Amino acid sequence: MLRHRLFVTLSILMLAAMVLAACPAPVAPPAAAPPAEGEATWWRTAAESAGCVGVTIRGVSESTPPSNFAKDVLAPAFERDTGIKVELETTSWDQMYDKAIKDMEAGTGIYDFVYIEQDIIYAYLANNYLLNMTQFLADNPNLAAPDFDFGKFTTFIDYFKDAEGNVYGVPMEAFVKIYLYRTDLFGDPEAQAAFKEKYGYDLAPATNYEQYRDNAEFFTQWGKDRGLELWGTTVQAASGHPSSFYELFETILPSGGVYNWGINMENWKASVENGGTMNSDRAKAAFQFWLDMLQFAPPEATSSTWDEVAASFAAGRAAQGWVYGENAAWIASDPERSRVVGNVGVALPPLADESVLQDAEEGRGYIGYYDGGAFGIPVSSKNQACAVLWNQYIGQESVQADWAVAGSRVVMDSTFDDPKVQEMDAKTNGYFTLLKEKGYLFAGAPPFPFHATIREVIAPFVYRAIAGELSAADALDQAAAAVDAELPKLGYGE
Amino acid sequence: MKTARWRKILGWIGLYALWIALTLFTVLPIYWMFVVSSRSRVQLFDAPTLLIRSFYIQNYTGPLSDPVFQRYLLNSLYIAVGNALLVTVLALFATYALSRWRLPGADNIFFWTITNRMAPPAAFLLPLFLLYTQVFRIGNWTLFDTQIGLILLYCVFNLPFAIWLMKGIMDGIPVEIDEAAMVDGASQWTVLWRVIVPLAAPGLAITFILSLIFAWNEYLFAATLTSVNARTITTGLAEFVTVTGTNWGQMAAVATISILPALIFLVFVQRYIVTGLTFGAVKE
Amino acid sequence: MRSNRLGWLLLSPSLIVLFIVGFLPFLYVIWVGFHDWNIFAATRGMTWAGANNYRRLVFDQDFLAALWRTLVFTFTVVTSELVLGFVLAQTLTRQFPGRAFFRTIYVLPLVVAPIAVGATWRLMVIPGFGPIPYFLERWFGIQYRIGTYAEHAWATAVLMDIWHWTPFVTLTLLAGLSAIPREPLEQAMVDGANRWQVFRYITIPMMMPVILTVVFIRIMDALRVVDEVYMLTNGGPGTATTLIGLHIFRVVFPKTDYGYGSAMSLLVLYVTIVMCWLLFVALANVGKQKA
Amino acid sequence: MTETKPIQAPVEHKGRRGFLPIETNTFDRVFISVVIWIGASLLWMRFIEPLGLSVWICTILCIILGVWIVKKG
Repeated sequence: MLRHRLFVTLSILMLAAMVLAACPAPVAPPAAAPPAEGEATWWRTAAESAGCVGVTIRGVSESTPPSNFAKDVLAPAFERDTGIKVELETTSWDQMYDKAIKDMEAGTGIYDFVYIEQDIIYAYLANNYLLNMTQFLADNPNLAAPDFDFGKFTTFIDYFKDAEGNVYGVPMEAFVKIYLYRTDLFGDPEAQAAFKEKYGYDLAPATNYEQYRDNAEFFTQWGKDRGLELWGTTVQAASGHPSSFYELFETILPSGGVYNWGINMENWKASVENGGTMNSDRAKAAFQFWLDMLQFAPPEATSSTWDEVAASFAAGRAAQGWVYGENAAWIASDPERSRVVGNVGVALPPLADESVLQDAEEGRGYIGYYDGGAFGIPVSSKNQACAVLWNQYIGQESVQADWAVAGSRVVMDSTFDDPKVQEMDAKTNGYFTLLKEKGYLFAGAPPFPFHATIREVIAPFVYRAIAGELSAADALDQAAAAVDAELPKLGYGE
Repeated sequence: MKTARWRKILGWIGLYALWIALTLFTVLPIYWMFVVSSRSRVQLFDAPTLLIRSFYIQNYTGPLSDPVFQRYLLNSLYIAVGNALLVTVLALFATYALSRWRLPGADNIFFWTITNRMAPPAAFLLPLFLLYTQVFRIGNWTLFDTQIGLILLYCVFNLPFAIWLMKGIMDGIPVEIDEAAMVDGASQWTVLWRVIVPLAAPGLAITFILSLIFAWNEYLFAATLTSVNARTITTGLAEFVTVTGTNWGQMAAVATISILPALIFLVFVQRYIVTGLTFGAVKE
Repeated sequence: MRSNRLGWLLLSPSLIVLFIVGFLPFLYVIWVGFHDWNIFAATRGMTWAGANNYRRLVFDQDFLAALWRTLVFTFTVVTSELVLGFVLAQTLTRQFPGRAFFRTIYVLPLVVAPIAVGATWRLMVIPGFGPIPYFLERWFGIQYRIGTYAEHAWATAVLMDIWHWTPFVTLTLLAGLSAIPREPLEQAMVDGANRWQVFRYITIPMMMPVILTVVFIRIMDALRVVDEVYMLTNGGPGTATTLIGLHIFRVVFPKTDYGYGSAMSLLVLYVTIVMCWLLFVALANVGKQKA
Repeated sequence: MTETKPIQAPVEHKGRRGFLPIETNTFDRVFISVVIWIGASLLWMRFIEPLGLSVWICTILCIILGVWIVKKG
């Protein structure tokens, strides 16, 4: 009886599985404009000469729109042109790191290309994980694609170079973390009048902390008075997730004039007594400012990682906020996902005072986070030549515009001039223009080979400050002390 | 007299109140998952309500028509069923041996098998990754990213559990039955298949279903030890959480779909659960 | 008499599989646990550290706090599940209309993947999107914030575990209860024992092996919870819900401190094995006394 | 119909009875010794080693204890 039942169940499931498997796979939409005939044959010839036709190369990346574009559009086009099959695994952020690192550390060679986020590149370079692409192309001129040139990329590619200028990764996405505000609210005459009456100056997107605070307080009260689900600001303050560390150390502290996480890169010390700035007064003031914003943030702020901040803003629950640039396009333009289409303004993040902008203009500092990543090739890869072809393929000028529209990422100067990108720029009230003109004020993560390790050392203190267990000052004091204790263990600044 | 009757009625009311409250508590999270799966991304921004006013079917049709997702689902099915079968058969053999032979050190072996389930998983991922990518290899073929790799791996926590469960059932089947059959001229194999298996059926069923559920639901190892070809549905769930917004609707839809197969199995073996779960502590 | 060879033959496939996927990694973890090995350190590769990782561990406040928190968590959920499970199993021994229906609904949580359990509960309790904080605030004026208040996050994690695992405890206890012979109970009633006495002196002792077994299994699993809490709070707010599994996860994954993480894992494994072994011995002795 | 059967532990121990309160076989006694050794070493490193006594003293004591347990336990 039982066996009979089990058998029946099993067969039902197997049948269901077969039906599922038999469902016709929807045909992938055609790629970006297919390359011209001559180029196509170049790719094929190169693939043949490198013995790559019929080879499968495998990569790992985070599941983001730019990666998905690479997987769904570029990979099939590449296979058509070269006969090289690309299996791109898109997974969660922490899995992506873990697997890439395990693979490269063990020298296994599962992955022929890996996503390198800008902040991890220094660790990878220090460990000699990555193939020197410049060198490889110089040694194999027959594999250097005519349409590919490192010089076409924005300065973002500099993050993927070593001291001699050799390139180790082809940039595939780049964003800045910017200040978003609601144009409908800030442009509301009634709100403008009320604001002026209360604070004595005109309502406008914030350029400094005080103004940001006033705006946040004003709109929180505004929402409360009208029974709206509206608060003054987003805060990416998940009290158990590194995203809160990142907002504090890469967006807020720089805008308060504390750069490189407050770690002195000459002696690898963080605390003020040892020459660092992590627990300096400026850092404490900026941290305190950020913590104060929690009272004007929607209740989900302390559970918000990067994606929930974007969702809160897209839901119209916040009047202003710091939001990662990759979200700007969809928040401003996709009615399927956003409530605030057409009402999104873009500006530079507010700063503690004038000196920060001056620092950034003169190259001593930066005002916010320039984020992004590249595809690099592990030295352990067994199909290096094929992966180099793929990396050049995605680095062609011709594929950039569609990619930019799909993922609001720009890695080449020429992409800004494409009509499709211009159209998107208008919809986002100038995000791409801002990226193009003001991008130089932003910077990526500091060149720490120990990035992730030290992040994990500092983050718990940030979490505890958000949860109210520690004051901002105490949290930074303790974090700086912990970093000073940990870095010598890692072999830095003994 | 009267008080006794009232007491009885109150008892019934209490019983039903308890179970209805419990059912609500049990169902609420699952129901909420279903509600979320019925909404589009914009609708999720509305004030939370437990009612389903419209159904955003794209959350289901999207993943279901995606070949990648279909592959995940199939992988999960193969791996879970494969592992459950393997574990059930191995546990049957092992517990039959433990229960019918006086093997030296058997009780220590028994305890050792259970300790395999106790390890905190995180630190064991690295050695497993190395084993799967470098040690167990034949030419270019490795266990990494294969279904058989996960089927074997899940034995680490399913087999100890199954052995414990089955040991009790086996011990509960009197040895005299085997001996009677042997006297009648049956071989050891015949006894095992024709006599023991039918008697142990409830235990086998519950072993099978619990192994199936655990294997179907496992996340951490599946995420680390697969790449493209053998990924399972639970690793697919994590892919919905991205920097540019978590697609909660589709994620909930996939989670809802992923419950179904285990649920079907569970309903079928419902009535064997109670007889099967004794762990040998109490015998019938 | 049967020869032992066939017995070993039947046992060997299980032992071989467990040896490959269980014991070999265990040996490797022991080996790594005696080394300093952080991928992002200035010195590459493993360097022999002797027992230094363990020396560090016994003074590591974060680790000890997480371990203690996990023991408290385990104690809380296992006791709650046991008490609740026992009551429910008792009611299920009675025949009443709808029993099968309730029981079927009731086992639903068992089939939900831990990662989906975490995601679902997160969806329920995130302010602004989930119904629980919304209705609590509207109806009772309670501000429910798992990201801000440690107690709220802790309570949610405990409740989630109880939701997920009480069905299993209930079913196992029910299996035990339905196998208890009726005669001693009836005899005791005839002898004039009241309900409490019957429960205390007959049911509980007879159920002891089942209870111990369930406790054993639940302790073993509760000590290594990762997925659910990882999805729900990721250990926050602060370190309020950073259970040991998650703590190790953080040391091994993002921090890539393999040596220290391995040592931690082994210490936790040691604690688990000792606790479970004591239970196991108790189990064996209960069996002996009865026999 | 359920009939009364003695309730049994999942495993019957077949060992001997020494000074330990339970019946043990050789493997059990080795296991107990190792468990005690690990636990004692950890406690030693926490509380006694800072006072200046090397952990090796603990190891030697534990080996002696272990031999005694295995022989007489």
